[in-house]
Amino acid sequence: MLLEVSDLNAGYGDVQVLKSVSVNVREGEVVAIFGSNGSGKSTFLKVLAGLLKPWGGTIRFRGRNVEDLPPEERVRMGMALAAEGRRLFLGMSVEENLMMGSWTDRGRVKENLERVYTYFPELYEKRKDLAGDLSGGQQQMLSIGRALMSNPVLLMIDELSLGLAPAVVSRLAEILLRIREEEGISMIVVEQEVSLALEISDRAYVFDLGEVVDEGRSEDLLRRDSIKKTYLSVL
Amino acid sequence: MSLLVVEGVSKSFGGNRVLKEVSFSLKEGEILGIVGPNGSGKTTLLNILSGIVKQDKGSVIFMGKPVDRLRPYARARMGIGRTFQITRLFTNLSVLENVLIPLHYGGGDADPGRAEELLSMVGLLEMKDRKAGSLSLAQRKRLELARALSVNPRLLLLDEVFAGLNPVSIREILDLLKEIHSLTGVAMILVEHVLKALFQITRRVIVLSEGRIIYEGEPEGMARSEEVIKAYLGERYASGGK
Amino acid sequence: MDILLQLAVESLLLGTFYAFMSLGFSLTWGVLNIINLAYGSYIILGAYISYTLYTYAGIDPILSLPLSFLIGFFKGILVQRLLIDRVMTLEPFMVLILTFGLDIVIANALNLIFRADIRSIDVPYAERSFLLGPLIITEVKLLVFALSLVLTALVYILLQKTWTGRSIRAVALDREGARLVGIDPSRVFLITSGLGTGIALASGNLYGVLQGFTPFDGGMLTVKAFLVSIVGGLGRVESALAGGLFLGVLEVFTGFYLGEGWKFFASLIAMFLFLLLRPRGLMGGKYYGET
Amino acid sequence: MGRPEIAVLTGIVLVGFLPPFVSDYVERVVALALMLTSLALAQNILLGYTGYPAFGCIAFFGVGGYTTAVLMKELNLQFPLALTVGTVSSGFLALLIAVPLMRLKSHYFAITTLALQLALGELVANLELTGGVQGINLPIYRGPGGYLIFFYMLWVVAIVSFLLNAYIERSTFGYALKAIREDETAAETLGVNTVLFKAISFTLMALITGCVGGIYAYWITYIDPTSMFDPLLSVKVFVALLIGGVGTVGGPVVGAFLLEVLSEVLWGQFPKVHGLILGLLIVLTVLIIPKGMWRRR
Repeated sequence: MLLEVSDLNAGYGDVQVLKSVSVNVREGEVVAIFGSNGSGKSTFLKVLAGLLKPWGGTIRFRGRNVEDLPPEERVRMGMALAAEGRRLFLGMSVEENLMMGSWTDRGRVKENLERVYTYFPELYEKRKDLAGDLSGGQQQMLSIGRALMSNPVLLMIDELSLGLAPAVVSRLAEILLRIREEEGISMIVVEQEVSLALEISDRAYVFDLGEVVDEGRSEDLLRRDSIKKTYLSVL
Repeated sequence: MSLLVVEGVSKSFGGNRVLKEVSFSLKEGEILGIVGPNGSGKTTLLNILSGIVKQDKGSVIFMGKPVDRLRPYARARMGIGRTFQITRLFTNLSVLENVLIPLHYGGGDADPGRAEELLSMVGLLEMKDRKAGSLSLAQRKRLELARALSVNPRLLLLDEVFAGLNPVSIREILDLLKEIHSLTGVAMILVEHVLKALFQITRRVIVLSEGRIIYEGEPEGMARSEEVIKAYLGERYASGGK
Repeated sequence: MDILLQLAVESLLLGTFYAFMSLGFSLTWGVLNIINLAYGSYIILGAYISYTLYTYAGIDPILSLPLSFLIGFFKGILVQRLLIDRVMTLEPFMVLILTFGLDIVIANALNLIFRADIRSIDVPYAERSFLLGPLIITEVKLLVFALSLVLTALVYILLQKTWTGRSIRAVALDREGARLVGIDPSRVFLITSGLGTGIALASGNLYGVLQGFTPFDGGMLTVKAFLVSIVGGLGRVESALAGGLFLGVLEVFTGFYLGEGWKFFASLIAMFLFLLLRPRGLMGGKYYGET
Repeated sequence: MGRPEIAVLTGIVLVGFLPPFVSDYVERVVALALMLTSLALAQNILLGYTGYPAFGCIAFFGVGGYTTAVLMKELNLQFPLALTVGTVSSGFLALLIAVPLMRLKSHYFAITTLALQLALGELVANLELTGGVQGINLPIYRGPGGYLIFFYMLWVVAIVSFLLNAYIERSTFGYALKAIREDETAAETLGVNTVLFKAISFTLMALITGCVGGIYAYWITYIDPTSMFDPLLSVKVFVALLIGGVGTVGGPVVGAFLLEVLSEVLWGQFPKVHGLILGLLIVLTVLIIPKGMWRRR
């Protein structure tokens, strides 16, 4: 098992967002997490990346407990997050943003750049532009590209399709599938759009109000009516 | 006559169009739910109604008068009360003082009797001398509600009152809202993600997606609307999955 | 016409020095989001260090500039570790009070050692000047200009072309984003403080050969650094150059047309108006972290 | 008023009975402490109750002092009239700039007021009317009561400032300020005209500060730009507040007396290094008391 999260509790101030969440990711597996707004998906990734301290529970990554490690340490161990709001360095060029992604792998920045550019040729074309001048879709590519620059074992992507046009989303999905095929890295994809999430993942977890309410193989989940219910809450 | 008319309201933040030509109206005492995915512009709409944010285009008419040039405090005095997604209590002041301030400045009279009445309505009377910062989340939401009611509102804007609460608390707040509505007849606009709860208090829903109203009507129709399913579940799901 | 040209050249020479002098202030503000009121005293400290070395050991202030930088670098790290780290997360005006206290300490310590008399570093080339067409160029001013330009360029290269520089910019632009790629912001804070204080002390060497100084001139220099930083926008080297030139022109021209006494007043009024009307700088942009 | 507040008030009132029993030196120190008390209480209205740190509050001290002095010197106005005009001018200046100024938050606001203070200092240093850097010599007071009159004027201003703070602590007016301090947006949506109350709060601070400046100018009979627009005095106001407790009624009084007596002792004991020690004291205060500062009630 690559990542074992068990009994995770977390929140902001005294507001509990995650309630006893347990999630597993196997080597090479793509796991989708979806749920409506406020279900705790993004908070979950924040805790995984080390940006938010959990109240309780354990996170084991490659056999080592990481819940007390700072984010820098986790990046070094092979976890990378393409975060909500993308958190790009908007005043830096596209290439510099990518280079920063290799902070923990500075020796191989050239190879990493080449690799990422093959997945995202449009980033190569725009490499001299400021990240702030990119379109939403290109920024999302940059965010994923930057995360890939650290040669992660586990790539975490928050809100993959948020605010993007359908055509862009399709392209991103294709690229992710390709990355997975070529590099065999594991992924956690947090996504609102159910069909997209299920399409690119092996397994999925459904979050509702901070709890895991359903999990299973993506193909099976797609057929279940429970998803529609969770989303639209129509009785 | 309509209590509130929103006409063609648009708003951009730095080139990003958050609201596009939003129009709707609300009758006295009516309850309206506004739902939509993240970033669809719901909170911005509430901010425009309460005057915290100025729209670029369009107009807001409250009780027959355009309020576009009025600052939030003036709108509060006209009878627009609101709560916030993340509670914004005066945390270093007492529970009672949190209600006395809007009673005096928004409602016109800081009558301690009235304050206690409001606090007992939301079930916080025993806590009146405690610091607002020491309350639990559910209690904070109740206090915000009492505070919004202190301006003697004709219209109550509620931004995600149920968010972060457990099912029991959701139930309690829901009952409280119903009670408030039957006692005061105040009109309400609820921006909400917890749809189950929302549908128990209103039959009229507006769905916002990317700043546009894509659905208006009863909850049942919502689940059947192609547009809505697309907005929530994505293009592929709407056309029948894989 | 000749006068105007002369004034323009003086502005350019002085303004470039101001740009370099203010880089440290602008960087620490942009990256750490703190305003260091002791910054001017750091510059004065540099001036006294080079004064001492020149007077007692005969070391030219230009030669001792790297030493000033190093002393400043370690001092900056120390101050960050021991003092600023502890109050950075509190109300921002706590840092103002703290650094003001530091300013008083440094000024009074210098006053104890050197007394309040005006000191100057009388290098042999201090008074020389030459004619260039209709212009009179003072050699010292030209030298300080050239050095400021070179040092500013060095800082620029450091920020643009090295990993350390990139990490500084990354933290300034998005602290959380920086953590996501594995940068430890608290380390970057230390380096930035070191760099900023180093620049302050190093610029003190140049200030010392440019004009006389007393232990209590720090406040005035802090105001100048502040103005330079806010005119163009925080943290960027280009903006500091723009701000430095603005201050150069403002001082040279008010000094000439209204009298020396009005120079500082002009800077202060400009600072007041900028803050009141354009707190994000003339270009209105958000360059560095500024949250 | 709560018990500690009554105790502090009693303390200030009792201080008024000191002069017959103490030396001129002690009397002077107590008068300075009363002055710092008023300045701290004035700032407390703004920072403590409204949440805005006017780091350059001494700008208004200078305006009050200089206006009083110039009116007495140039127009031969009587002191009471000159002081009134000086006080009102400070308040008026504050009212004039309050709206644009108070759109700025935290350290931007703080630094802008400091820029104003230094700029005004430079302005009077350059004007002929204000005597330039040489400053102004005022006539020596020779009326009834001698120099004790200044002690009692400062005493009265301190008591008035204290009562004003106590009023703000309990009144609905104070509610508006505290609401702004706690959350400006929420205050607006609950009916508080934040722009108005911020301006009132700023103006009140300036009125008291200007009045104290006017009294001080006549008291020491000689003023110059450095002494009337001294940033160190601004910082002392803040340190007094930190020591005593921001946002409490009694705290600023205690803090001001402690700080003034302490710096006076330092001055006496270590005349050569008192500046250095004062600086260290400021640094230490910030390091030791940062959390204690918001303890209200």
